[in-house]
Amino acid sequence: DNGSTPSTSSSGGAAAGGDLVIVRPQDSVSMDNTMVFSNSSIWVFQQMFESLYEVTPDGKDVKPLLAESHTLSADKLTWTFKLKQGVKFSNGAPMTSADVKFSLDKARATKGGWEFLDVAIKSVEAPDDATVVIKTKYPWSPLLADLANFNNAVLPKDYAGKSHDDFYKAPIGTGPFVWDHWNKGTEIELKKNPTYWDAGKPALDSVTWKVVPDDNSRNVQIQGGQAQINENPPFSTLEQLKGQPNVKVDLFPSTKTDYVMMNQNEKPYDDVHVRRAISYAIDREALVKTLLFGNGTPANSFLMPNVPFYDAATPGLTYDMAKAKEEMAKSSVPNGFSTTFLASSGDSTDQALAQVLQSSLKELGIDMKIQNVDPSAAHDLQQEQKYQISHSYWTMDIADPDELVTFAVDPSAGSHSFYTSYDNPQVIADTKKAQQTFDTAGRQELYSAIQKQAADDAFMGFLYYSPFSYAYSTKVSGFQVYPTGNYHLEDVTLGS
Amino acid sequence: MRHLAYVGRRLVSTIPVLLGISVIVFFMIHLVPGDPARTLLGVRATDEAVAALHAKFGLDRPIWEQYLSFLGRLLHGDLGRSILYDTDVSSLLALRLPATLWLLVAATVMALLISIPLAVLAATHRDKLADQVVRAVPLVGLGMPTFWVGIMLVLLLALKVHAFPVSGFGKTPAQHLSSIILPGLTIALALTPILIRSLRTSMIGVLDSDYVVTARAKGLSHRRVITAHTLRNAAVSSITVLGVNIAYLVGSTLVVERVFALPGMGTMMLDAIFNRDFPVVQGVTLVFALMVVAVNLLTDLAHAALDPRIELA
Amino acid sequence: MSTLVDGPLRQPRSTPVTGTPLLELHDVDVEIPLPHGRLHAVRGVSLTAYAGQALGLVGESGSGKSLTLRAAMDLLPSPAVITGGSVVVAGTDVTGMRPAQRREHISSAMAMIFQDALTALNPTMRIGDQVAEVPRQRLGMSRSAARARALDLLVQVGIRDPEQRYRAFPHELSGGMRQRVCIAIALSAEPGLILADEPTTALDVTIQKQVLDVLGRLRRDDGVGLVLVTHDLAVVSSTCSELDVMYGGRVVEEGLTEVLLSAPRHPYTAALLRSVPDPDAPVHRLLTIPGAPPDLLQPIEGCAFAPRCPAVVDRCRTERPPLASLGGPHASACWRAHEPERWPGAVGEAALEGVLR
Amino acid sequence: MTAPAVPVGPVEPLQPLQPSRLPWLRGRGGEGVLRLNPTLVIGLSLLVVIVLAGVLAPVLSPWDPVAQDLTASLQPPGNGHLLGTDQLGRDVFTRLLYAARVDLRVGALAVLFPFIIGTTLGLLAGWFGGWFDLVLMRVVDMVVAFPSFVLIIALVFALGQGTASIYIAITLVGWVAYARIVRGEVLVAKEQEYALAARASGLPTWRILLRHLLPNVLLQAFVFAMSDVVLSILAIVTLGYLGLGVPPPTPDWGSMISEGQNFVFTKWYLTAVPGLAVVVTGLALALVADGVVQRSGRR
Amino acid sequence: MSGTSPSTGSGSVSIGSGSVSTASGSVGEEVLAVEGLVQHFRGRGSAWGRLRGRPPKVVKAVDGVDLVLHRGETLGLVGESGCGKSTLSRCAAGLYTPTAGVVRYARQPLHGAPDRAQRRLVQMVFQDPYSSLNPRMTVGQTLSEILTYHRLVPRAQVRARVGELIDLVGLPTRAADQLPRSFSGGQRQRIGIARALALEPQVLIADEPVSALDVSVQATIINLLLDLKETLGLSMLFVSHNMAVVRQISDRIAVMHDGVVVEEGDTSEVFEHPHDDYTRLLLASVPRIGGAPAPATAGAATERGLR
Ligand SMILES: Nc1ncnc2c1ncn2[C@@H]1O[C@H](COP(=O)(O)OP(=O)(O)OP(=O)(O)O)[C@@H](O)[C@H]1O
Ligand SMILES: Nc1ncnc2c1ncn2[C@@H]1O[C@H](COP(=O)(O)OP(=O)(O)OP(=O)(O)O)[C@@H](O)[C@H]1O
Ligand SMILES: [Mg+2]
Ligand SMILES: [Mg+2]
Ligand code: NI
Repeated sequence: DNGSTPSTSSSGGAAAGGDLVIVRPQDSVSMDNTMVFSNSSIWVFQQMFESLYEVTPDGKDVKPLLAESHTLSADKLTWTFKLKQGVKFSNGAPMTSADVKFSLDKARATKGGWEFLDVAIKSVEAPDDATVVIKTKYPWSPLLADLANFNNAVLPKDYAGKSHDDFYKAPIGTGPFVWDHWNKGTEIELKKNPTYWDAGKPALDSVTWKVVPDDNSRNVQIQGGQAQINENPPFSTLEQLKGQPNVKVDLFPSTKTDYVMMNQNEKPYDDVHVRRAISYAIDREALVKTLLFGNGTPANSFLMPNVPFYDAATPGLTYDMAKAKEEMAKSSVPNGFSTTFLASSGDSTDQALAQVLQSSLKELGIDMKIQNVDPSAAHDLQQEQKYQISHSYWTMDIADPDELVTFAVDPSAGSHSFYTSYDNPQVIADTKKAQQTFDTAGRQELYSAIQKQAADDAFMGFLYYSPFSYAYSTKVSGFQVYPTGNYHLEDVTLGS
Repeated sequence: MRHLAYVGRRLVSTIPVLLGISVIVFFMIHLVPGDPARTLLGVRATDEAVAALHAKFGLDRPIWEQYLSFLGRLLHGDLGRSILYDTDVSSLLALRLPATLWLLVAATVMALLISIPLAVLAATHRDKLADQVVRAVPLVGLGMPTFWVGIMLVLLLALKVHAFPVSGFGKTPAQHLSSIILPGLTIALALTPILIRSLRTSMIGVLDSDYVVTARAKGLSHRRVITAHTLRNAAVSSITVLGVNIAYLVGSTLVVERVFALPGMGTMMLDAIFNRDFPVVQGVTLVFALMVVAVNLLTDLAHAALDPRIELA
Repeated sequence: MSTLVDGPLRQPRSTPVTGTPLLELHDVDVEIPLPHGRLHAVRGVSLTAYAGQALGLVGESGSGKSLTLRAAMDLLPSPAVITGGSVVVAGTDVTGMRPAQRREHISSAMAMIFQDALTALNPTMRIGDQVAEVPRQRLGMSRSAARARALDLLVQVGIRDPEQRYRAFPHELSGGMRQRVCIAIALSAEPGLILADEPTTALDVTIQKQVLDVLGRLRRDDGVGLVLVTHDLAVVSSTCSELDVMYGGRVVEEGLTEVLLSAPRHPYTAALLRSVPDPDAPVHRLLTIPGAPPDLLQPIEGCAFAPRCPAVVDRCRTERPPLASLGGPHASACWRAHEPERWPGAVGEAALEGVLR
Repeated sequence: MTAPAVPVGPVEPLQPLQPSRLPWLRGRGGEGVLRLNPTLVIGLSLLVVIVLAGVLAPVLSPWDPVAQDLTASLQPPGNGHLLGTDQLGRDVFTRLLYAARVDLRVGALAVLFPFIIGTTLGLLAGWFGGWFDLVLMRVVDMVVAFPSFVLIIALVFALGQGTASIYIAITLVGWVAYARIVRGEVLVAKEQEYALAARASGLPTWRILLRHLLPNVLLQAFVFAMSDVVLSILAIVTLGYLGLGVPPPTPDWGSMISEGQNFVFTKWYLTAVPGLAVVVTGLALALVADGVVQRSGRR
Repeated sequence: MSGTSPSTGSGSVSIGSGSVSTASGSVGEEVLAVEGLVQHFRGRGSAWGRLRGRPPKVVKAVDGVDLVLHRGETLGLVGESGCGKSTLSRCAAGLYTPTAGVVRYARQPLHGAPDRAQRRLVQMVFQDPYSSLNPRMTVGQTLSEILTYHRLVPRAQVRARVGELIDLVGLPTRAADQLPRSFSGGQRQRIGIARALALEPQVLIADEPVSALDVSVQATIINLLLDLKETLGLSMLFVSHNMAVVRQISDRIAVMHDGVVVEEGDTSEVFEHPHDDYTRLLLASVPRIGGAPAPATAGAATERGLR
């Protein structure tokens, strides 16, 4: 969105300059955009790296960023992109198609990173400086969404002459901010990119992300003026934050949804009636009220409303104790059973959810114990499927449901259907088909069928959709979070 | 010179202790379920990626072999590399150590500033009202969880009165100083009850002793009797108490740093534990252990400096 | 051994004993409030000490000797307090003075030394500094003058190598040396009178002799007065010319040492004499005093020694005998002081024979 | 040899306790030893009140400490809820009472094990000396060189959350103090003439240890244990704060404080009141410890 | 100041060790003897010092002592503080294992700790009446524990025997049920003696049993020991630094200095004709009643007004 900025940075006024401090519970892990999965890393390097496309503010589509336009061949296998001109890396070198080819090839070649998004790509070519040609192995409709992902961001060719490791220690990109320093575990600071192609941006002089693990400390730092933005304050603190005079609280629509996951390798969760009974027994309204303090909506699908092809009409199971008992009676364990909920210690949502579930399931004769392990161990146990019932959530990275759907319902995709071992051949077949379907109506049909079947199979208990909460100083303006979780700091200004 | 040799000997004699500690730390942390690679690589990590990371940090080798290489590196002063941050543990420690040291020193100084006058007041007004009050009030402090005190102090002194920064550490020494006051006070408040009582008790013992009576018989002023003849001798026994408790409070930096968002070793330790960053946990514990050893050593030196009867052997 | 008796820093002290007494106690009472009552530890004690004179104070453990001295020095351990009588130091009644002024007055006239020299010296201060402290702090001498004075005092109490010993800490000295350092400290304020509370009880006989020699010489040569508290009659006999015997918080007999030892006129003194073994004359059985000392928490009617006294008569139990003169300086608080020949058994024998022949 | 009953010397009549041979140097008021002192009385009564509050919790409050009412979450005080409800609609006051049960029990047990182990080891090390003493003291040095809290947290991590882990962790760390104290006391006591006398009387070692030394060295360990309970409770509360304490839904002051912390500005009492409960408990125990010390005559 | 420089013992033992003085005439057979007894204490010394071959400081508390105690005899052991008297008596009581030398009980050398029978032969009374009794056991418990363990009397008669022992040392029977803290120093020392006598020993080693006591109480204990010696026929090793007390109680004395015996002989002989320099110094230092003080130089009048 060019030209809409009111003035250049040099023209003064309250909006120009300033050092923004963002406080967050966890530090970034790495700046390697092709490998890293942590949001706290992604949100930082996205201020430095830009891709050919970017997600639109509503999260449902993509628009060109470093690309200007594209054309798709009739066989739907060859994509030709024209690059934006006049874009420079922060080291002064101009961005060319060679850089794009280098970047995409690197992104595709990683192992255990985000390369799965690029599996359909057969080759990347750079016929001239301003043109990039991508060939896919088969028709692949999510390609633009995939290219918009940060792992496909454009880096300088050959890492500007550095080694891979050295490059990521002080990365170079085309973005509005440039690398300054990182005290691991404490803070990362980025400085304004003075030669940013979108003239007049950014307004800020620098951005610092500080690690403040304690919820309250983050809040008081906003109040005390030591920080301006608090990344994801817990919902429980929103009420008191709203009461503070110079603090603003925003809830940005998100693609976040929470699930109760049930491991079908463990008896009796292989029994669909048991899963349904549990799904029915979850009082989602009450959870939204107590856990989210009303800031959310019950989930009816494993996809979220801000994702394309979400089906609002999916008959997700809703709270109904009578039906839950009926299902229980039909199941292999009509008199109940005992089970263990795997929870992360220190995670207040997990703790509360576990306790709520514990008391609901009691009515079904299910004796649920809570096993608290620390988050790291909980992760492990989930991924190794050494659990019976547990909690997890998902946030979209791209503007296409394929990423999540594959992950969640295709047991061969490496994640054993979100670590539940859910395996429904019909659903899997529909998923594959949807990847190669280009027309919107066709895809909608397939994805609706998938959502419906998954809900019916109750392979997970869908809980609720919740927004991204942010608290920030009233001095901050122009701050917006996209449904995929990322934000653009080039539009942010700091008043005095 | 005599003291230097002693310090040398003491440091040498802590080597077996540190070795023992390294064994405990190493095996304990490896007993904990959880895999740093999976934590690091996230939900979509492939088995190959995990294996690659394991290989990089030697996590795929038998545990005793890992220990030996850990020891080998330790002998060269190399604490290993953080798995999470892919940085030398020693450089991480160098970043974090200052805040923790500031905190401990501030806490100790404040504890002394609070305790000494109060203990003197109590001991010289023995069994009077002042004494009763001075003895009773810290008892309340004894039962207060440090993190809770921290929260309350932030609420009262930082947010309501705006006297101090609410948390963080600042950039310049002056900012460090103002940032460290509240957390230091939090720890000091936990330290004072014990310190006041021990100092008061030993002062009473000293005040009753013949040499203080002698000093009074000499006709010296009350002030001189207290400063020259009482405090130093009372400090002799209290210094050990102080040492033991500072060592104990090194542990409470874990919580206090968290409450006050200080970028110290305590927060790093908690993070590292949560992320199974073995090398960092090992490094931090070793440094913590070294700090305790150093505090004990300083205690002994101070003890010897205060009391000529002590032979450093 | 040469001393700087006539040196510029120390005035010769040869005031005749007949001058103003340096210390007078008049009917002093000391009480200690305890959780279950007031312990009346010193009950109307009077005594007088002159420069150049050595006064011995003997008596059973707990008879109030230490508290009497401490009352005189205004150094009573809390919570003990003087509840009656007056203390007159160098002619001035100190009872009504403000504490700081009293402290000043008393400590310039008198000094005190204690039984255990190790605990009476500050373990963390060099002995020289402890000796120099009064000259420096109270007498306002310069650092070097105070040091010279301290060295001088160390020489005076017979410490060899004073320069070297100056820097020593108390624990580096032997018991006898420490006690002599205590004496040096006591002398540092140039007192006319030294109050010594069992200064040799913790020492060996050989070292005890050294210390007593120093004290004796100070008295002889410099005319420093001495009040010596002890259990040991032999020590008193070889050191003091006058003797007060205390029992149950009171002085029960006083007089010249020779007289008291050869012809005691209080049954307690007599019994005490015979219960001390004599290194030169073993006897078949020592004389023992049956019973226990009086309970000082209770009021005592009559003579405190009555329950244990072999010569007791009815009057002793109801009426307290006053300390009455027997001629000259000799006085005894006993109803039967004038008839020792009629005291029964061993006590009578002791009274008639004494231990001095 | 049967001793003929010879009449020996004059007999000193036995007297009720007499302070005469307790000169002021030896410390005052040996008589008070037998009596309860005000400190102890106040401490004990506070403790009794807290224990009773825990024991009588079902009587004092009609609510169930774990029963949730999601429709009544975060109610302000009133309406039958003395301190309102927590996020899950549970009665805070009730949880506070039940937490007393949990924390006191865990605190007491977490002191009992180290007490027994440490005392035993310290007794043996002090008496026998030699290599056992040497090895034990090396181990003690090692544990002491750890900031104990770090070690406890790391151990609870390693062992997994739960009361058993808390016991084990605190025991592994806590025995050291007792071993040190008791060893030190034994080293002194074994040179005391009563211990020598017991040896001279030809009594066997185990008997000297159990009958003569143990009762005399136990006091110091006990006094320390009293203050150690405070420390243990604080440790447990702090573990709860870090999310490693007594597992939910069992109420525990530490987790209550940490749960309430998100509402410090709007519902301050959710954090402050459990905090105060800890403080009062700590105070009670500290007073008791103090009283015991005073009673024992050692200050 | 003259004559006060302590001349350390010349090292020559003027009366040959082991040569038994027969002056008292009534000397029985040997009941307790030490021969070439050496007891050194090693300072702790640091591990580091040991590694570097630095020898730890050694305190030579007893450095080669021969002594013999005969039946029915009281041997006094005198010497200045720290000369090794207590160490010697503890070795003799079998509480320390000597560095070198032999301890003989009734001519039988002791190997390691004494066995039960030997314990019953030799018993000890300690110096400090305040620390030598277990503060948590009543007198009755202290005594009956020993009686029961050594099976000295049938179980049923233990109580009666405790009563006898208490009576023997001149305490009232009700003392059995009281804790040590309710006794005075003299009474405690009596309990200590009763405890030693419970085993019906032939030899009593008394390590400064009266030093901590007031003079008048001291006299009652000395009398008690003298009486017991007569009625029970005990042999006694009596340790003290108080020359007068030793003179009162012993038949023979040994003078110790710096860990060795410098002189040994019949009590009155040693007192009247000391041979060793150290003994002479010791005797000369003993204050004596009648050693009147010199008058003040300024002709101080010894007149003293009565108030
Ligand atoms: N601080 C005190 N508290 C309680 N009682 C005390 C205190 N000081 C002294 N007494 C008591 O006062 C009485 C007299 O004590 P004092 O010390 O004067 O006796 P003493 O004659 O010096 O005895 P000793 O020969 O044992 O030194 C004793 O009964 C003693 O117990
Ligand atoms: N257990 C021990 N360890 C080290 N040194 C000791 C020990 N016992 C005694 N000594 C030392 O041995 C020497 C002799 O001590 P011992 O107690 O036998 O002397 P003593 O003649 O009994 O003295 P006192 O008259 O003071 O009781 C002293 O220097 C003492 O410090
Ligand atoms: Mg006294
Ligand atoms: Mg001895
Ligand atoms: Ni001379």
